[in-house]
Amino acid sequence: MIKKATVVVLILVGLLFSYVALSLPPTGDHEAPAALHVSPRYIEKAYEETKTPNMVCAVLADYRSYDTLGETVVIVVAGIATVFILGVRRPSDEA
Amino acid sequence: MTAHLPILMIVVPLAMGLASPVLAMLSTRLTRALVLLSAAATLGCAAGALQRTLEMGESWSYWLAGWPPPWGIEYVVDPLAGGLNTLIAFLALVTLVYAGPYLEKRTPLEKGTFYALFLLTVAGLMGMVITGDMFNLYVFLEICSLTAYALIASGGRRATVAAIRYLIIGSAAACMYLLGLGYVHVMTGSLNMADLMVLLPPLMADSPVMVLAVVLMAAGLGIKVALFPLHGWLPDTYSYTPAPVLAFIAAVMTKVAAYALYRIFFFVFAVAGPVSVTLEVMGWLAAAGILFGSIMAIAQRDLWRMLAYSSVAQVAYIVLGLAIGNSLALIGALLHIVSHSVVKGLLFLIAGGVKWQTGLRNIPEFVGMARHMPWTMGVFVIAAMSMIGLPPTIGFFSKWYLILGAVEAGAWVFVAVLIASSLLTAIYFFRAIEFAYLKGKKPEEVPAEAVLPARAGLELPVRMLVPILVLGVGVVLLGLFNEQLVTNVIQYALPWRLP
Amino acid sequence: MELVQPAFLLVQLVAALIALNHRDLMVAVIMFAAFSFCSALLFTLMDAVDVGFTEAIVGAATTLFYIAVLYRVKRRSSA
Amino acid sequence: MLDQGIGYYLTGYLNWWLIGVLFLVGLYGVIVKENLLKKVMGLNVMQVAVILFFLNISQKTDTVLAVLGAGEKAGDVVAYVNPLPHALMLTAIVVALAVTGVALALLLKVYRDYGTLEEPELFRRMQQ
Amino acid sequence: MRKGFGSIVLDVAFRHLAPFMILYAVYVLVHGHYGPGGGFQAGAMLGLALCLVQLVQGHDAKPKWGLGMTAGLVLACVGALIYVGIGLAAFVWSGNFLDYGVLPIAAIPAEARALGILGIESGVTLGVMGVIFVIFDLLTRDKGQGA
Repeated sequence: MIKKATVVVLILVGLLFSYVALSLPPTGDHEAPAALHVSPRYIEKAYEETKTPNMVCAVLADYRSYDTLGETVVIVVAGIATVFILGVRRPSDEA
Repeated sequence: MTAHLPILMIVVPLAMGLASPVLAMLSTRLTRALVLLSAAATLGCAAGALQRTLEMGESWSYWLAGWPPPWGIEYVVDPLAGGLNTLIAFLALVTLVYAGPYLEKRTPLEKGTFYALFLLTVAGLMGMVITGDMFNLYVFLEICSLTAYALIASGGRRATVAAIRYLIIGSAAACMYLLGLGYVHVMTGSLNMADLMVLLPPLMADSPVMVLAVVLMAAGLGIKVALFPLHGWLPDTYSYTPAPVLAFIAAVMTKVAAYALYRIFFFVFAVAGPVSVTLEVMGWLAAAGILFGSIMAIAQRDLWRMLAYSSVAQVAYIVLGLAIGNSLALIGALLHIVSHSVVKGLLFLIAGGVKWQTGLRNIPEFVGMARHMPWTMGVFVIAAMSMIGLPPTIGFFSKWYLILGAVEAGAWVFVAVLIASSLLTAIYFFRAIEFAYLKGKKPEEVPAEAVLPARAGLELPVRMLVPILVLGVGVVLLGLFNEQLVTNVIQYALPWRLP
Repeated sequence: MELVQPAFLLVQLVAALIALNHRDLMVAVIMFAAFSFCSALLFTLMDAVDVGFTEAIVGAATTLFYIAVLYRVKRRSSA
Repeated sequence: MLDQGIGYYLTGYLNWWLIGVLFLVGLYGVIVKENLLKKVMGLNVMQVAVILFFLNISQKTDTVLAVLGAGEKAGDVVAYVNPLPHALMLTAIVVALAVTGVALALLLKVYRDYGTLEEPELFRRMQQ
Repeated sequence: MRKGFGSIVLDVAFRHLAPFMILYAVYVLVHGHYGPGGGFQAGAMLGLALCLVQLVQGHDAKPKWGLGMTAGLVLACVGALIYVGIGLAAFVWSGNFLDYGVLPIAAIPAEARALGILGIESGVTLGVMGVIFVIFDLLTRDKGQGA
């Protein structure tokens, strides 16, 4: 019962998504705001400023390198968390 | 070095957190000393940054990697963000001191990973508070959430189930936030908060995309805040998590999410178009949540579960303040973020101390507790006063501002809800206090030795008692100096300056 | 008219639905691997070769983890 | 609305629609499915949908991937794809992997403790 | 997974495969500046190579190649610390955090940035390699084997 209600609600949300999609810029639009506001600088100046022809690499590891630090920390956290969850024997395990 | 304070307060716990699993394999004593030192250093950095922004009187922008904001990432420290970070660092230091006895007989590997996860949670939360970039907020949200899931899971079998349910719900929430951010990005092409403040207003009026973006972000952050119908993860999580972890997570995590909600709705979206409707809906949900949480708290016998449900209610106060949305209510909401962090952390420290010393969790078993633990229970009374909203504690002033704001806005239903909730809170806290104090007065009726195990009759060890006392004094001091707090710190964080 | 991407998206939808609804968890995991592989191809089609490459590797790692877990737990699930 | 022809809508908007549906399929998995492993899978589907959403933002017609050709010193904005969402999504993929790793570790611990991954059965065993 | 499923065929095949995997991972890392690839992909590839070692040789066989859980953890933490360390190094030459342009490792700031990117990507490689291996190792352990 609740499952069916959930599915109905999700279908309604899907209709909302579809309606909203009509207000988005169409796929592949050169005039979309996302293509005009911030990213042109990366395309035009990335090589000059970082000597890296791969713009994705320049954005990832230089312009937004702090995000990448966060990413590295997230993945290391995953390792530490796995050790903390599975690799440690603690007294409460026997309870 | 003072020029780098905003980043140092993140990097110090981050670096120490990454180093501690390695260091713990060499020497656990050294690790503990260094961890405490780094927590203190974090506190120092945060306090220094706070002081500097107070001197400058405006927000302080720090460009990471030296790139100017819309292209790079910036950190923005305003007085409230600095203040919140000081509070987070302080609570982290206090909780780490308190955690000492809990970790005594554990393996070095467990100690090292525990310290690592704890410090990385601190770094993640502090990064969320001061970041000026929407995507960076997501990354740090994930850091602090992932560490929290792992820390929660250390409380035994049931805690593991609570942790994985929290993980699934919380990651779905983060996904929703990210999709909402995608809708914002597709319409503006920017990720920087200050930049979005300029770009968004023309779009807010009539674009259906913004409605969806606002709703998705509200749902995502609402789950993290544990707003009423989305609070499902909270009671289980809070009942089974070990106390030192819980005191920090319960104190800070939901509040930081609420602060992020505040910044996104009031600064990035600037309360235009769909945001005000969403806020109104959230206000009604919060009112329902306050009543629901309070009533459920009365129904609990377990102290921890009672505190968990009271958290649902108290967090809803903050959202209610945001929903009312005038200056007084916003001051109340922001002050309540501070007040509830300190008080809830304190209450869980006390609950954890009682459990650690006597093994008791249920309120009816607390008979005579006040004679055995006079200091702890004394502080419990202060904390309860703050939760109920009695002067001179900080809880009184935050509720006072909230009620004043509701009266000014003419929202009488909200006034009624706030007052009713205070009464309900009084009921469930007085019940606990009654069992701890009054019933214990008649030892001939209930022999305390029969109720409490052999280890009882002792006050907590100093390492656990000092944090409790410090926070207890803090609750009163914050209450006494609330006016300075409002005029110096919170006033500058309002979307408009007070007249 | 470029409908290659929607076609891939449809394949992904079908794979995701099978993965979520099949009773045998091993089938679910394999379908999930197919889903992940389709994502990698689709990302590459969208000119995001970096992301596609990463997704290919991450998909391999994720599938490896899933299978490692599946090796331990019961394979059947309720719908 | 129809003056641009159905083809315009198919090429321009079909991607947005299907990505939205994919996100909701993931959400359906997270909410409705009772098996914890399937919930984690639903989470992964959601994350892939969000990544596809961002990559769809970055697309421009007739562009090449965001790597400068040999010897070029600067790019022409209309010739290269928008690199910003790619960088963001690399981070998001890694976060997704980390979440999956932690989720599976927790899941394995739950299975060792309770011997089941079905939620109703799990709650029944927790009550005991 | 105490016993690996390594028959002699797999063992020999693996012996010939592993050097190329490592070589390709290094190529992906270094070539990240000029084409798709980078630290994360290289690290994940190395991590998966280590998992392959584990699968072929098993836990108990005193692996000739490969790591234990603690070594993986140390590797992960050290990798991330390299990243943070390079970020902090910029303070000495009065740059902001992670500003590789000020580091005196190349004639002009842009080249210093390229080298800085390579440096942090190596850190990411180490970290990811360790983590993928640690997660796999723990997921395949038998119960009670954890220490």
